[in-house]
Amino acid sequence: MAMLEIKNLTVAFDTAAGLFKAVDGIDVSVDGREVLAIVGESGSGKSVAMLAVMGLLPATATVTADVMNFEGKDLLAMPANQKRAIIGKEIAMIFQEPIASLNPCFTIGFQIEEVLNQHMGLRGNAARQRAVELLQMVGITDGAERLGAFPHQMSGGQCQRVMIAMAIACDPKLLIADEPTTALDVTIQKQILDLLVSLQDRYGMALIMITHDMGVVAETADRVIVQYKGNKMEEADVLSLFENPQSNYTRALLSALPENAVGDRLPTVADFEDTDGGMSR
Amino acid sequence: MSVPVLEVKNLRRDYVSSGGPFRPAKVVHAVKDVSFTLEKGKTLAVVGESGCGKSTLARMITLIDQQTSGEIIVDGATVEARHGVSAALRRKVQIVFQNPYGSLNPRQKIGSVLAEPLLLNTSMSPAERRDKAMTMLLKVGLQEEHFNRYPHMFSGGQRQRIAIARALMLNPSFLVLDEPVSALDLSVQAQILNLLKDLQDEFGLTFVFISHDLSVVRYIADEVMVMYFGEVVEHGSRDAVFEDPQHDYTRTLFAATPRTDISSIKARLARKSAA
Amino acid sequence: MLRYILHKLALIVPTVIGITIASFAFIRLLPGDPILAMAGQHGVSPERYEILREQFGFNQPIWTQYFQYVWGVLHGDFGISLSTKRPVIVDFLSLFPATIELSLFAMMLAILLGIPAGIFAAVKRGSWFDQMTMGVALTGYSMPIFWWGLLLIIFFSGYLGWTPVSGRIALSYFFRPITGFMLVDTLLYGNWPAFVSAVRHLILPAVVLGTIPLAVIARQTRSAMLEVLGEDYVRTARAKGLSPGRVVNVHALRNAMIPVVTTIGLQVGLLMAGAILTETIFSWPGIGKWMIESISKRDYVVVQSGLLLIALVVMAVNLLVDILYAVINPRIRVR
Amino acid sequence: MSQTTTGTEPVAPETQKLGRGAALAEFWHYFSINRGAVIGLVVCILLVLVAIFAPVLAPYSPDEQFRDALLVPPAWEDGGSLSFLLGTDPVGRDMLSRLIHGSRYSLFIGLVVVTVALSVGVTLGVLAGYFGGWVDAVIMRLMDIILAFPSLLLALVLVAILGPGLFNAMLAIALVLQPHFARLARAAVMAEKSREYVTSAKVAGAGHIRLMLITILPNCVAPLIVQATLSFSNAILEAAALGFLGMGAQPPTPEWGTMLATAREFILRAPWVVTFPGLAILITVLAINLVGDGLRDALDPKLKRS
Repeated sequence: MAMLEIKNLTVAFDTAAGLFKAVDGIDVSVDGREVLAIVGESGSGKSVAMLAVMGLLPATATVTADVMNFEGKDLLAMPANQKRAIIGKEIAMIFQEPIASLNPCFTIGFQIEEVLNQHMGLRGNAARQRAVELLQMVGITDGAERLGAFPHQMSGGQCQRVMIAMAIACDPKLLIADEPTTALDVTIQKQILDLLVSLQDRYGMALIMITHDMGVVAETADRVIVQYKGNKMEEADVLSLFENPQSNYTRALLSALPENAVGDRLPTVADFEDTDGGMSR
Repeated sequence: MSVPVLEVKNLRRDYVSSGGPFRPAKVVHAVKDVSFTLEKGKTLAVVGESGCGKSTLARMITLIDQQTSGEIIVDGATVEARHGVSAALRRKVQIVFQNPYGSLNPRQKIGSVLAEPLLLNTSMSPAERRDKAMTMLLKVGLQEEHFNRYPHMFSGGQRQRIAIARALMLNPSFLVLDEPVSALDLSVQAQILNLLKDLQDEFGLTFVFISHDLSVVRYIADEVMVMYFGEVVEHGSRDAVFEDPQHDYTRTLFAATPRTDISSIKARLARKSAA
Repeated sequence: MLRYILHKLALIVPTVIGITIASFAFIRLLPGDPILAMAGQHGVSPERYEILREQFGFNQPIWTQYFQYVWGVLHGDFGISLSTKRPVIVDFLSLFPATIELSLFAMMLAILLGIPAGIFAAVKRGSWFDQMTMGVALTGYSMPIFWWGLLLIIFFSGYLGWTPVSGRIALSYFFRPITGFMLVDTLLYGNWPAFVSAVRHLILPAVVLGTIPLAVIARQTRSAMLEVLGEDYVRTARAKGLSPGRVVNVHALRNAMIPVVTTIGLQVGLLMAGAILTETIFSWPGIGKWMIESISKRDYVVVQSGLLLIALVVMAVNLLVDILYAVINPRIRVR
Repeated sequence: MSQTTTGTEPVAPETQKLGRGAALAEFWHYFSINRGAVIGLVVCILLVLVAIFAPVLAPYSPDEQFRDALLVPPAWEDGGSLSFLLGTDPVGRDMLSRLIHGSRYSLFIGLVVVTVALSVGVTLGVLAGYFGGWVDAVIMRLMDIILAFPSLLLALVLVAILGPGLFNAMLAIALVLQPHFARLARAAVMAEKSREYVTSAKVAGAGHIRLMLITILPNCVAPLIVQATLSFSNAILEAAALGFLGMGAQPPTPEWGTMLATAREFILRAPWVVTFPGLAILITVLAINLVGDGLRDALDPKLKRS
């Protein structure tokens, strides 16, 4: 049995223009110690699916699934307070905009210690020590001084490190990273990706990496799910995905990479579309 | 050799953060002594990370902001912008911005977006302006029926096409593209890059292409200039820079760029299973 | 933080100078001759006219008059009231506590009811509570408060006979003011029945004066909360597994208070406008009633200096609010 | 959510409708969701009709005094009479007729005040926001000075200077409401000015006047429209307050605030002379504010998302 198992997940939004299916019947499963990348362009529903797992979607969203289990426990049927004991502890998540994702009114020390307090019952000095330790783990060496800093005093990369520290505070079994480096510079991206992968490896977490960037996939993933317009196009291990893509869409994505340009022009998704504008698997 | 389209000498831009009675004014050097020349029909890529001064450079060479010191020479004539930019000069330099959602006036129809430069800079009749705008609209891959629509009805890629069309309306000597594809999806990015290459081939356009994405730069550039904290740390032909980077920062940048080739992935997986 | 306060102070200086010019100019803008206007219907003899002109300095060049006025103000000399013949500042200081007392209670009412109502409405967005609260708030916001005061008098004083119609305390009690705040003074004298009387006099005016701030604060709190609840950091807080109560009351509320504090500050200026009407309706012996009476009595010395004093109070409160704003907003406090 | 959908390459079908008609339809869609706004709009339209047809609708002239019918209570109370549906005032004038005619004054006041305050305020605000620097500093300090005085007090003093009366009251109110437009326009212009479409227009060769009036201003209309409705209701309230304090419209003008002032002494003896004019003010102001809220929701893209 997989650690996280999702079958036939559908998420629909009630919008002014009617019901909009952001995710349409996808299956996802992750095992411990595995890096799964979910890749797709904007509008492919890749974030929505994971926000549904976390229960972070707005009230306008309707989530249905045949199965949505974490370690055999049904996440959909579970009462809210039981779910809160899992969210943030066993499953943690980090987001795309690190500065906006930290509360501007509180010090980062407060925000890290808050998780420790919530799930581990750590308070006062014990919490502070653990927070410094966590900052050390994510590469912030002057953690003791940094605890009193506010998010606006730090760079985007530093804020993302703090977010990661908060996420791994309770030794989660699964870490979901939603476009964690999109807002960051290339050199910082590299550092954050390396940090995530090394933490995943060292603490034996499962890591779900949501991204639109094939480069990030190539650098981090073990297994890949390719999403397009709410549907799963392909699922494969990373090497065979790049070596021998099965779906037209994946082929299109890979050939649209400028570094793969053969000749003078880049093939685009349109070149791979079926005549009716759809995309065959 | 012909006169270069654009020549920049010791260009410099300082920002003075206004001091108060209780703190001294601080001077930030956003761009320090940048010099280069650009020949017609070529693409110069300016690479760097956020805050390296590449957008400040873009705004100076498009005459939006004034340089603190240094010279800008367009088509052999030195720009004297102290007393405003002349219309003749204005039409020679055009720019396309990164964010396709902010660069079009939400209250202006596409046709009027394209015809506005003609209205302001030429004495064409309305019918001529319309014809020319329509021709350009088709040229960038949009259709006639798009002429009377408002920007919110278009996707990011389509808007970027419109922005490119607007920039080309006055047959500029060169075009500055400030991160034109970094807000777009991969597949759309490919379409826009193709469009830029097609237009360059057809009209012999000259581009200054600002980007942080090395793979895009490698694809489109003839010459590459790497900027770091306001300074040019490396400048050369594309092949020279990519094959044999000289400066430490350039090498760091290359090392940080993700690799999607099979051998790199294999190497990574091998390292992982070995550990 | 210090720099921020100094910056705010620096902005205030030209405004204060402008206020002195404006209030000085008003008396000169009056139609006709100010001395004849002050003299009223009886007129004045030519000799007396000259003496008065000399006395008020109207024979001096206009800028000399202005600097003399400012010089006086800087030394606490706001002129002598034409009607009471007392220094304006003395009248002001004796009436000001009544207005403060009234305003404070009105504001407390508005804040203590408005903020929780706004939070609850935002959290339960679209519920009947939300719709009802916002309906009531919009009605309060649209209320002509002079009429609202009369209605309350008709109902509570006329029909039910629960509250007195006017004044700060029943006439049978007399106190030499200690602090000038009736509630405090009655307690200091240990006179419990007098205290109860003062409270009964205060309730209706405070409700009337507090109505619009209450409505505005409730609406602003709700919209600030709704905005904040959509922010990324609130999603982070929920992703940490915090309880909904903690997410709302700690993470969202703290941020939502930043615009609300600004709104509360803006209400202070409006409060003074409201005080004019409220004090008139309830014969509350405060600054608002004093100004109205001075305007109708054409006591221009009081009008000129009263305007200046009130504007200075408003500016001072705004400065305090700016400081409070910086205290709760780390992006300003800590740079 | 917005992030994941905004970049969808094929345009969503519902946004493909063409032209201003579609924009209007979309606006109406969001406006009509708000039931209160629709009710407010209906009341507003009725009020305008009442004001236009006041002489036809009112049973009597607003100034006609029935000497034998002083302080007659409303028709449904003891002693009421069907010929005076809402009763009569202390000098025997029909309340209903006076209220109907009063609507003309309130709407006229609102219209004039908003027109004056809007044109002056927006001009100043656009200049301040566009040019910045010392132009901005001078204009905004002037606005600060006006805002430092409580609006009603300033209006009172101005009316005292100009002389009591409806016209002077309107001028005074316009002056005290004007800084709000200036501030709002300034903020909106400053926000828009830094956006790339403005820079693009500049690069295309647009001059200052074109940038201010044709490029930027149309994109600042939404908050100004909302502020205009709010000011409309504020103007009515302030004018009524001035009338109530005897500094606005003068008796026997059937202006609602003035009616209240003259009725004050009868408040306990004849509550209806106090109740109805105030109710008329409240309903008018409430209706306009409901419309204002609806406009804000429909025009504010931030709230549209959810």
